[in-house]
Amino acid sequence: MSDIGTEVEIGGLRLRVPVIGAAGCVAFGRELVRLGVQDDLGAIVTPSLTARTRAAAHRAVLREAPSGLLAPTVRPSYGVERLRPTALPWDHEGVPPVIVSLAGNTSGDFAEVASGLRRGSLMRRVAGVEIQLASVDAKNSHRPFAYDEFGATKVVARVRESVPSGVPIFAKLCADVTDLVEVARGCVKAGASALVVTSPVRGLLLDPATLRPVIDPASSGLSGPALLPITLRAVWDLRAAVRSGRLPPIPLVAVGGIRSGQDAAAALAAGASAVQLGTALLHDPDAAAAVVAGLVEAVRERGFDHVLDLIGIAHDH
Amino acid sequence: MSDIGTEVEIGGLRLRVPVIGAAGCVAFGRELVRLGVQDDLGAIVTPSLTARTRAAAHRAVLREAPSGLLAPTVRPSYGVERLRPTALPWDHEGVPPVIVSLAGNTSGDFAEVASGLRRGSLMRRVAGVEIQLASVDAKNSHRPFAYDEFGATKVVARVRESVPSGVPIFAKLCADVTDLVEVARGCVKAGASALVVTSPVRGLLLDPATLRPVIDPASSGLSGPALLPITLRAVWDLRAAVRSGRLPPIPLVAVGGIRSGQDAAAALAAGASAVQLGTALLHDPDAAAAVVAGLVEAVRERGFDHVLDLIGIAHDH
Amino acid sequence: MGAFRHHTLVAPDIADRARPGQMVSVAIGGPASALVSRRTLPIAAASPSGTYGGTVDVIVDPGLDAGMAWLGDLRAHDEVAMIGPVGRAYPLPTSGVDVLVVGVGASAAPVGWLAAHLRDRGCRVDLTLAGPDDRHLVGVIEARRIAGSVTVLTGADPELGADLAARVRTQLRTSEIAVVYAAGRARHLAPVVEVARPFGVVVQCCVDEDMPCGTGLCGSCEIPVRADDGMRHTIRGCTEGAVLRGDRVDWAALAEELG
Amino acid sequence: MGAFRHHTLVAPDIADRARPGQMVSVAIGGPASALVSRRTLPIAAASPSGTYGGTVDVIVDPGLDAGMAWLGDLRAHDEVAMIGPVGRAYPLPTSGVDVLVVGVGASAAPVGWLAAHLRDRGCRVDLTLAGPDDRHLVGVIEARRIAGSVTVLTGADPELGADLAARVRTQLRTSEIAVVYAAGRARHLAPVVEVARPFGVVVQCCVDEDMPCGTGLCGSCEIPVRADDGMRHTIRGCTEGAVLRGDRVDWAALAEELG
Ligand SMILES: Cc1cc2nc3c(=O)[nH]c(=O)nc-3n(C[C@H](O)[C@H](O)[C@H](O)COP(=O)(O)OP(=O)(O)OC[C@H]3O[C@@H](n4cnc5c(N)ncnc54)[C@H](O)[C@@H]3O)c2cc1C
Ligand SMILES: Cc1cc2nc3c(=O)[nH]c(=O)nc-3n(C[C@H](O)[C@H](O)[C@H](O)COP(=O)(O)OP(=O)(O)OC[C@H]3O[C@@H](n4cnc5c(N)ncnc54)[C@H](O)[C@@H]3O)c2cc1C
Ligand SMILES: Cc1cc2nc3c(=O)[nH]c(=O)nc-3n(C[C@H](O)[C@H](O)[C@H](O)COP(=O)(O)O)c2cc1C
Ligand SMILES: Cc1cc2nc3c(=O)[nH]c(=O)nc-3n(C[C@H](O)[C@H](O)[C@H](O)COP(=O)(O)O)c2cc1C
Ligand code: FES
Ligand code: FES
Repeated sequence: MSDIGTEVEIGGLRLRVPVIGAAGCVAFGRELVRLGVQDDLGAIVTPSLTARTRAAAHRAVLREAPSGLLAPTVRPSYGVERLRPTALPWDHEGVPPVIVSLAGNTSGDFAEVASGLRRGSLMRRVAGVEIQLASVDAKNSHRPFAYDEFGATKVVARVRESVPSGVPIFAKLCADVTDLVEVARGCVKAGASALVVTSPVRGLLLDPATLRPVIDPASSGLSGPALLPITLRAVWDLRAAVRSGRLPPIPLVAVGGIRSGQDAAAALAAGASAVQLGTALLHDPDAAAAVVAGLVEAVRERGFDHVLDLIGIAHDH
Repeated sequence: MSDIGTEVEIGGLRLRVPVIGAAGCVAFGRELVRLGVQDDLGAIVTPSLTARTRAAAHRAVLREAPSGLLAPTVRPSYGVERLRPTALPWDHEGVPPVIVSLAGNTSGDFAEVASGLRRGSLMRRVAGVEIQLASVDAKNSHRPFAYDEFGATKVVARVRESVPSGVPIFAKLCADVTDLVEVARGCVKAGASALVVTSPVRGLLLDPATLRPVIDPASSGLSGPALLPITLRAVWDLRAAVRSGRLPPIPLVAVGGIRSGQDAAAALAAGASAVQLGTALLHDPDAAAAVVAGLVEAVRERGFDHVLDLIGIAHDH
Repeated sequence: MGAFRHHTLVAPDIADRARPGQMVSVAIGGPASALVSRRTLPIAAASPSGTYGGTVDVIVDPGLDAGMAWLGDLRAHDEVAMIGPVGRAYPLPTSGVDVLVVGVGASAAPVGWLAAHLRDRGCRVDLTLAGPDDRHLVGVIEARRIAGSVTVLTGADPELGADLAARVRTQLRTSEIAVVYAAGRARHLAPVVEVARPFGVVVQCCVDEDMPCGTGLCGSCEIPVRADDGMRHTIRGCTEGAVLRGDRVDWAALAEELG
Repeated sequence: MGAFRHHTLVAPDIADRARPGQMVSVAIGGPASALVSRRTLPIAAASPSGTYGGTVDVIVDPGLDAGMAWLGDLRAHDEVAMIGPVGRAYPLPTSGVDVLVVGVGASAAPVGWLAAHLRDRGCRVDLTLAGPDDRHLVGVIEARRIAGSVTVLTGADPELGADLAARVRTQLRTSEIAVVYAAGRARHLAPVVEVARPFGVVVQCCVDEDMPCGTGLCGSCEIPVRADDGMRHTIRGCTEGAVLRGDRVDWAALAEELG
């Protein structure tokens, strides 16, 4: 693409470009291929899979918020029991490396989805596993696993047991917690290969006509550009914790509100090794190419020759 | 103004309309009078006062974020030691009831500011006191008091001791904590008359040219419309906690991203007794009139005759 | 044209391929917009060639929301980012049969164009345009040039759907209608499908509900359907619809999900 | 006019009262905009009466940021929400003295108008317009109609401020300048004030830095100044400036705060 290096490696997974399609915002990749934009992504994350197919309890309705989208975090999902080694939903010519997202309401659920992926030769088509820790814990008042070091740790540990050691595990955290570093530390100790921040942050909108919630308040989250400062702050905090020794070294992936090369450059400078694009792709399926180009430009402008040179530089004085 | 009642009472403070100018976004009221918009606000909150005048360590620079503003939470401030009973900064003809905001870095600081207000006959010009619990606690790794039940409780208790019992105390919380209800409960027990959510949420932006933080990452917060879903969720959670008995009954004030009558109606329906406007007034100093008019319209449309009828209705099934 | 705005957009690639029932997905707002969702609109007409190359027409109801208001405000020479044609077109009969075409509000955008195609295939077209009032109807005058008969029906929700269905029942009773083509919101389509069921007449429905991406990526436009084997599952309204056989859609479930 | 856009805005109330050095505060974007801050712009001219009533002129640099780009894109008949006149005007001499007027980039908007006022009071006006290049200069041709002499200075930051200061020093040395009027960013004004100091000549500076509200509410435009008693404190650039005596401003502190 240019004289600027763009390859990064996260927990053993090599990405041609440090830009990933976020869970739930790129389906299983077929549409990206149809739109001809698959090559601008280093990997994609699938919509979160569950142990058993979860039918639409509610339509996964999206509502517009200022510079954001409010979406239910509990959505209809594909059950791992339906996966056929010969006909994976992401088995389409041209789809980039696939990170499979897992969801559940107990650590056992997660283990079951992870084990399901080992069945047959499924794992061969899985480049990594992402754990949706925004899923709510049935055994902890339906609060997200990511709100609780203990809950998050248990889930990561169970998934780690069930997934071959060569497959990297991405623990996807929530930025809207009091002590993100504490939760992160638990995940790292339990075997996470990388940390992803942020899941949608808790949010609520009411229908202007009825003044009732449009989406169940217990599980509706805000995505989109509105999150950018929150995402950058979360990445900054985790990187700062690594630098100060409060957190063992671990690669970070920024997600939430990133839509331009400039945003991506900021995320890398704050400490991320890669970014994910969610609503940016819903708004503009060509966004990934622009993000990669802008990132390359940001590297070049500073006289660097590889995107790796940007990582963490915001912390240097 | 109309046949619809708009008066509300919060901790003994009567507001002609349930719309308040937020701390730091209406200065001390003089400009509102000059702009001729003072009558659209039931009260105003002053910029946070400190024990001693805090000069601009940094210019209180504002940066635009998507649908929001990033601002330093540590700003130049007026020291209570400079207050003269004969020449209060908010002593201007026509200024609505004044709630004085207090900031500090130890519970002693807050007590000192509160005591300072008692000097002379100052309190006679103070309709209420708001505690900026987003201030960082020097004795707790510079984390905001509002992140910690113990820290928040101590500050509220110290201020309660120093303020006459007739003066309501508004505890201003941060929505971006793991367990908002826990912190809220501490504040109520310590004597808060009302809870205000939310302070700006932690956020970070980098300068696109230098890729360095534009504002100290430890104390920069996001305000503006981007917060609306977060504010509504926080109010919802607190109201739900009151309904379920997890939190003693206490009036709530919504702040963060509110800019229209529709937003205000949603905040009341979620459980707030009043709203504060911050960036909405920076964007449009006439916003308060529109918010009141829209709120009145929302009451009328539903066949109600008082804004009180909206409070909490989103929780009814 | 009353409350709606009619835009002609230059888009040769889309115009060359578009058929009635297909849509365009449009990015809303400029770079500094607070609106994130796209809007997916039924195409009202496509002209493969024109002064500027091919064009597609869309009809916008600016009163609907801030995004539609923005679209409504577009002026000549403004540029919009557009993807299309999106989705499945109305299947057309191979022979000239009698058909009934109904459309509600701005969702009726494709019916005039569809009626012209049907007429060109030798169909006798009976057209009904419905809406809350005269200002919220698409092109009645144009419709009269195309269709054998044009009926206008106005009224408020929730009665509008039932009134429309009653009108369809009368037509099915009194004429030899082979297929019904409908375009509208789910709440207006469901009663029409219901009344057509006993007659064994298929209703091809263009289900015009929110489609935040219009590209199949977000999964927020899913419509519950029953397959031939009776199993319920969901399909994406944007890429696999918006035109669906009415008898395949689980309207009750859809209504519940739409809230 | 090169990189800048020149807008004439109908605002009778503002036009009737505005004087050179004062500003208008403009709300940015429509109801669906992601931009929250206002933009506070120096007024380039005010015509108390005109075909549509009074108008004020502003000059926009659309390359500056998304908000300015939006302002730059405004077209005839678009409406903007505007407050003004904001702030303190340039104080004018009561007698005809020799004055030097300097302006940099789009911040130089008021200098032509100011020069006309000064000329009308019998002043001999020497005008210098500076900017990074020819495309980023305001109205040189208009300026020649007003000022006795017009100098153009182009160059990149950070040298531009120093070059401008050098030019001012030469002028102060060779002419009987009673006062300097300057308009620009703090980084361009500070060196000018510095060179004028030994001459005992006051520089009246219109300090054009970010003013997110322009109404005195937010406190984000504060400028550190020294009062007569030497005490340092801050004033609000929007309502108490933007025109300030250069010798009162603590330029070093301001530069640090602007980062
Ligand atoms: C003039 C005319 C007359 C007709 N008369 C009759 C008639 O008398 N009786 C009759 O039964 N039919 C009738 N039809 C309908 C006809 O059988 C077909 O609808 C039409 O020929 C188009 O076929 P198709 O396969 O393209 O679409 P359809 O058969 O309409 O295909 C259904 C579409 O719906 C979606 N869909 C619905 N359910 C599912 C599912 N379970 N899984 C996946 N996708 C699903 C898919 O997108 C699919 O493309 C008539 C059609 C026309 C045009
Ligand atoms: C033609 C001309 C010739 C002049 N020649 C001279 C001269 O030779 N020598 C000389 O010294 N002056 C000279 N001046 C300046 C003159 O003294 C005044 O600036 C001018 O008359 C305007 O007075 P003013 O009070 O309105 O503004 P200024 O005196 O300029 O007022 C200062 C303004 O700056 C702000 N400000 C600055 N510091 C503070 C502070 N500490 N507290 C609060 N606000 C502050 C305020 O907004 C205030 O309005 C000259 C002015 C002119 C127009
Ligand atoms: C429509 C939609 C569906 C989503 N589905 C999932 C999901 O299945 N699993 C998951 O972990 N996150 C899901 N997310 C969250 C995104 O992966 C991402 O964390 C979030 O949207 C913030 O990034 P963005 O601002 O770039 O969109 C979804 C988000 C949206 C908008
Ligand atoms: C310029 C500015 C200054 C502020 N100053 C204070 C302050 O001094 N004390 C305080 O408690 N909150 C302060 N805030 C926070 C606001 O009071 C409010 O909580 C926040 O902006 C969210 O509300 P909004 O979205 O309506 O602006 C400030 C906010 C802004 C934008
Ligand atoms: S609208 Fe997003 S998948 Fe259909
Ligand atoms: S710009 Fe807000 S106070 Fe001056």
